[in-house]
Amino acid sequence: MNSQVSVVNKQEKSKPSISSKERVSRILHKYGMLFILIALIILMSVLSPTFFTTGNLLNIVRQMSVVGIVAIGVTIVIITTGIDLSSGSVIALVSVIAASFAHPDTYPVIVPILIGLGVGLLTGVINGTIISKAKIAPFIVTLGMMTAARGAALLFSDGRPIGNLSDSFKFIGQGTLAGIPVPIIIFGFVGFISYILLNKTKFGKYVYAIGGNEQAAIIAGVNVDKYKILVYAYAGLLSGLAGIILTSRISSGQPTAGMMYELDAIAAAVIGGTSLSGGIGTIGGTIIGALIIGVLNNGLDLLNVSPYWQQILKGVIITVAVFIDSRKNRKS
Amino acid sequence: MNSQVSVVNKQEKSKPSISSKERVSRILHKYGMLFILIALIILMSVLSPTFFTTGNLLNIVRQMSVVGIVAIGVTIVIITTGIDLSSGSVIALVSVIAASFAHPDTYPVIVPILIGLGVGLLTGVINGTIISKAKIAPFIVTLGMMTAARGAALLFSDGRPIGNLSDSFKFIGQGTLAGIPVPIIIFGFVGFISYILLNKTKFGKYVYAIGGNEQAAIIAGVNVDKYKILVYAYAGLLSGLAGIILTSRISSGQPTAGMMYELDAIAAAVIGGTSLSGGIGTIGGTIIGALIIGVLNNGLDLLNVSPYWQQILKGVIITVAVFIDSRKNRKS
Amino acid sequence: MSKDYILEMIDITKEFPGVKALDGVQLKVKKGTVHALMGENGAGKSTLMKILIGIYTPDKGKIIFDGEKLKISTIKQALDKGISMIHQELSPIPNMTVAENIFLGREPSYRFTGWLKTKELEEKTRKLFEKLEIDIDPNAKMSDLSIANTQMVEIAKAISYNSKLIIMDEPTSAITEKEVHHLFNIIRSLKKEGVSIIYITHKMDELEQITDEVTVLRDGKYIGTKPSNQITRDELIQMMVGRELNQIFHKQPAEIKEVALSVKGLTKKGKFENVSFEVRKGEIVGFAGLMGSGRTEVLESIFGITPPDSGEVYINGEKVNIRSTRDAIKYGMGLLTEDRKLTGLFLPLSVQDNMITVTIDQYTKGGFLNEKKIREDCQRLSEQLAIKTPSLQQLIKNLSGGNQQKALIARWLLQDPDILFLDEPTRGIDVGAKSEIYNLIFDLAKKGKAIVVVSSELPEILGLSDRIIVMHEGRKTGELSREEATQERIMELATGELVTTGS
Amino acid sequence: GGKQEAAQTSGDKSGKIVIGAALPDFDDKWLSYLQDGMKEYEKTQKDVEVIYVDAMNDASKQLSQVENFIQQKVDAIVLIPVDTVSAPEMVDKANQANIPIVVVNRIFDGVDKATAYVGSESIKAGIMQMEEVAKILGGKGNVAIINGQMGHEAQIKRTEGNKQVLKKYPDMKVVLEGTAEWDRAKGMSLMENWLQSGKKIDAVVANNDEMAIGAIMALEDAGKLKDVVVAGIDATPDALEYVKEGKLKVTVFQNAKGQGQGGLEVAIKAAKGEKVEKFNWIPYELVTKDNVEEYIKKWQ
Ligand SMILES: Nc1ncnc2c1ncn2[C@@H]1O[C@H](COP(=O)(O)OP(=O)(O)OP(=O)(O)O)[C@@H](O)[C@H]1O
Ligand SMILES: Nc1ncnc2c1ncn2[C@@H]1O[C@H](COP(=O)(O)OP(=O)(O)OP(=O)(O)O)[C@@H](O)[C@H]1O
Ligand SMILES: [Mg+2]
Ligand SMILES: [Mg+2]
Repeated sequence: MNSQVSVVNKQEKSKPSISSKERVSRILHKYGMLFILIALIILMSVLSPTFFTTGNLLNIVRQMSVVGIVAIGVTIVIITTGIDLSSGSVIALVSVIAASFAHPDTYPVIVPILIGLGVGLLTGVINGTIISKAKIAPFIVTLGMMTAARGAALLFSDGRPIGNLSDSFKFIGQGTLAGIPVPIIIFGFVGFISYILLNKTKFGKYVYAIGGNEQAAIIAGVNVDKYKILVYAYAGLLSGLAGIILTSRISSGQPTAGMMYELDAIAAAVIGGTSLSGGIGTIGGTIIGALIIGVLNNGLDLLNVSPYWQQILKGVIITVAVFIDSRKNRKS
Repeated sequence: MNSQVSVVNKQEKSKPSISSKERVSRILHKYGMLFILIALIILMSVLSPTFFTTGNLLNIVRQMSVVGIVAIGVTIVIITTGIDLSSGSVIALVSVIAASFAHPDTYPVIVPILIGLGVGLLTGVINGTIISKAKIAPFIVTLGMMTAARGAALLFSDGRPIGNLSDSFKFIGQGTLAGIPVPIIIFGFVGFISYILLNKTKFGKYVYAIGGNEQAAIIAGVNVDKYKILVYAYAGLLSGLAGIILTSRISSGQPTAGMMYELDAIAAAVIGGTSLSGGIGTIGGTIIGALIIGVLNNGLDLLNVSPYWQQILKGVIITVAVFIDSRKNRKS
Repeated sequence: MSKDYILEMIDITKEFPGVKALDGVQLKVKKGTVHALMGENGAGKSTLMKILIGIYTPDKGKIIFDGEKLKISTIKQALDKGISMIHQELSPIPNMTVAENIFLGREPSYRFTGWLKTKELEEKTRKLFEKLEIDIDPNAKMSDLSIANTQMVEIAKAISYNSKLIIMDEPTSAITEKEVHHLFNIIRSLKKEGVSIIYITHKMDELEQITDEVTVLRDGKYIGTKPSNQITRDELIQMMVGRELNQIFHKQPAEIKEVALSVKGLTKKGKFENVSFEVRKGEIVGFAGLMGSGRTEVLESIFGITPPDSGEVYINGEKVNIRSTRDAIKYGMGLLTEDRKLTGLFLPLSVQDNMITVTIDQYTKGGFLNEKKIREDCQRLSEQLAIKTPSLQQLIKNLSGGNQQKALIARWLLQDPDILFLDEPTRGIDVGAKSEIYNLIFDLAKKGKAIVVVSSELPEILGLSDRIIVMHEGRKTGELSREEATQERIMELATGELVTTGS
Repeated sequence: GGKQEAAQTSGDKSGKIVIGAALPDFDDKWLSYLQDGMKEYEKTQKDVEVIYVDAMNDASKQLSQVENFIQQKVDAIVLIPVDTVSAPEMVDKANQANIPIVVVNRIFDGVDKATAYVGSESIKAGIMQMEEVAKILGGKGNVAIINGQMGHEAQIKRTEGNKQVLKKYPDMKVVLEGTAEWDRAKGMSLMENWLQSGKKIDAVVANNDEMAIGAIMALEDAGKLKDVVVAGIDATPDALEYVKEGKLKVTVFQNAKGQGQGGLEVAIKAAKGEKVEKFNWIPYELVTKDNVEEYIKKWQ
């Protein structure tokens, strides 16, 4: 047996480039975080008998879908070497505005949805325009938007939650289709569309090019300003969508919703392999990153770990996960 | 001979180019944010009669000294293309630990101070070591530390504030020397030391070199890992110092202290001209950035602007300030 | 025997994922000699040198330096042992001064406090420059320097270590004849002081001028070592490419038609003044000049990167106003920039993605990319230009310098522009590929394209161009037809000793 | 010189009384009702101007704001402390500057140094809430506690109150404890996760109503609401609807408007130099389905 294996290896080696060893290392390289996710899932399943059930797994994905959707937008922003700190506040702003149009027997459900998406899009366009036209650091612009949008959400709602939402609006966050929660379906859809956008279209190629070397992209004739605006607009749109889902899920428009979601979203992207120095990142990686955070939140809750220890463990586990992943890359 | 002549010509050509107009634009370039700070101060003075009094101005500086000290550490980190998100949580951890050693008639005041500084330093060393040795993105490492240190602070104090601090400990945050509040003196001292470090020593040169082009620094034989650890250690030390001042100022060790201070600190650095892509940044700029935030906080409170509007205005004003500053740079 | 050698590298092997970069390579350098290291792009020259200086650790092999076994793991150790290197890729720290760049890691400072001695730093740099007769302000910011001056700073830096062995990895790829001459003088005096030099180049004439021995690598394997004066060019090329190659290229005549691009009185203050020229379809126009003469600036200005202050540009007789690179590309222009790392490469992306940036529109159908066509076209060009890469999906940062350059040329060839600007197109490219590229340029001309080539290699300019424009300190000092042009005349114009009005 | 003048203009400008109100968190719903109480009362008063500032739950920021008030020489300060340990410092500062300071809502050791206290004791809310839950469960069962943001005064005291009561009931125990940071969405996620754990839960006791509503939504989703007693605190309008529908079994009314109004009233009196009571107790009230209508009316 042994010799046979080695013979096979040799044959493969003699083929010009890709040996089986190499293939393994490439797979590890590409899917390292996926393995860490699986390892975490196995660990949690061992520790908690109720963890690995369809119900709970769906539960995890549903809980992460809001942050996951935001993280997908943020990933694309980060690939262009940008950052978006405003997502959480935009969720809140969209939440109160959409909720105020979603009372029963007022407007059809499409109205709050479109208005919500529109508000999200608008914040993104503002971010993108200031960043690309005025050439201000994305960190500052989106930090400004973070503060301003939160203020606007509080102002709009006078600091109060806005309840009494129509059933059709509630369906977005609470309904199921063929047994699958609607937020998961939307999350999957957004992931799919964004994957296509990033990998199969001009837009995607330009996003990577801008992140890879903005100067070179300009010389290659890429309309960098336009694509930057589009990127932030898309992130804003997705924040808007996330805001709608969240509002629908909790049946209330909340000016305090989405606090710190931007950090979770950025963390998901970075855990998933997106580089803050631009040019590198994938949708798949980000979804895995979001799921890792989700599994941690859920698993630690299931295990009834005290809130204090939850924080400590979460910090440590995420760092260790990224560390293990980086080790794997090193070897190859 | 010929080439020499032409060289001289070039030099002569370059001389007249520093016209007085250019000199003005250079000054604007260098001190743009200072002018914006002054403009803000004038504006606030006109709008609020109580703004421009010695008392209130000292008040502003004292209030900003905690964030300002953190921002100085963060500036140095950012110059190396890093980031530190853990400052706020480290403040909290140092706060509860230092407070628990600062009760009257237990230990001399130096004990809580040294322990507090030590804890800050330790978190920084951990950050720096993981970042440089394990080559993990600073964003993830310090985000992990942010979560973990907050958890540790809550765990240590069981979520409760720790009061009953000795008078000598309270002096650090509440006392005055020659009429000047002690926190301001410490802030000034830290600013001075950091200025020296960054501009007059090898350490400073390496900080800029690592941020300007890490590869080049490695090629030149700079021990990049060592200096990165030092940089994060220094930032951690300053967070520890900030934690001690804060604790002393509010006479209580608080596990919830310092929330979001990291964002204010990073904002101060970036407003002050530090580039998140590394290699660029000054201590003076950061102090100005911190003061701009302080003037805004104080002024908007004095003017009785509603908190919702305060948030909106703060977001807008900071973006506009950076915008105006960037315009000025453009012209030169 | 071994005493004669400053360096012996024996049986060095190094594998990267998918690439065996070095396979049992040896290199022996005699004390006080200049040893050339040659080979095609991707042969493994830089990798071998990076192993020597401690950037990579070899998988196998032994290194003996100055009589002892060399065991190093960091660059600092190599520097301390007396080995320094001019790296192929320029790597300045833009926001620091020239002096700070040169003495990075060795700043004069007080012990313990690390307090800098700024005066001494400046003084040391001045002395170094004086000795090397380099005229650059030690206090200038690196970001204000031209590429050529940046290269000179790198050279000065490598020398400043007072090493026993200096590695020079293509030091002349970014500088003009004048500086090359200067560098050679420096090398000769170093040699006199007993310093040994490993010299990597793709330029044949340099081999004859300056080196004593030459070692050739091919595909990561050691081919042989010969005294430089006992080897003919043809033999050397035979060793490098493994087959015979006619390296003397012949200009292939193309039909020169109507004016495609006409530039009148183009001025950008402080950069260049009153530059006028025209390029016809099927014509190749060469730009010659010393470093900093403004050739690059002129091209960048026309191309919309830094629009000019005044002057007119006509394309096919029509006046155009180009304010951005997008405008330029719309008008059918292309520009291969001279600094591939800064303005060309997308380092984190694959070879294929680097090639298609300009032409994505061509591959977009109904909003989606036609990946099959992309793959086919890239494959075709990659074969045509002999780009050495395990696959088109390889990250471009893992390619050798020359192969990166080829990928960038491919980017513009895919676009198939009517007017193509090539700024130092063969920088870092090996002899074989060079003639491939020349042939490509001729083919383009034959197809009726208008081509402008900026090059600091006079033989290249002379061999390629139908007409040669010479610049000096931002002004056009002359225009020579192919027949009129000689190295001497070009140099006269380029140094400003002679000014003719172009025909 | 200048300082004095500034104070004059600010204090005596058209003879207005200026009150500085230092609130811990404008984003907090319950506190926004308290602020409403102040605003409504402010409208009924002539020549009173109230400056509201938001400490964003940061004790250090609140201290700065109180210092700002002192700089401005306001006529009186209404303080709702972010935390009760650092509050004495602020009271001292006001006392040193001879500015009356009225502490509202959150009590602490040494509150008697302040001009007056208006409010109730946080811990009582937790006690009342758990007493009622114990009554409904008949003194036995498994309890899950949802904490607010860890380290906040209300979180500490309310949970402490909860646990004090549990000591009296040996058959009741805390089987799960987590935090949802006062947030409905997080309360919902936490409850969903707990439901997955398969642990038997008889009661969910939350530090505020928003988190309790989140838990109710998760329980409803899982079809388990009928088996679980959910309790909150604050009696917000949303929560009262849930009480009315029988979904939220218990909440505790803390008279937000009453505290706000009372606080401002006392502060104005003190500013005018009138005598004021040291302690002005505004009691908690238990809200269940039986008396919910009465509270719904209060918000209308
Ligand atoms: N870090 C790396 N990862 C993967 N492959 C690499 C790496 N560095 C070099 N290579 C590969 O090793 C081979 C040798 O490259 P090297 O840079 O040594 O060539 P070179 O002889 O210097 O070529 P050039 O003349 O173009 O500079 C090339 O095929 C290159 O693609
Ligand atoms: N010391 C310097 N400081 C600032 N700018 C410089 C300096 N040296 C050169 N430059 C810039 O370079 C310009 C000319 O360089 P350019 O690259 O256009 O010339 P070139 O003829 O293409 O030469 P080469 O590309 O060979 O360096 C100058 O006009 C100037 O803008
Ligand atoms: Mg090379
Ligand atoms: Mg040039």
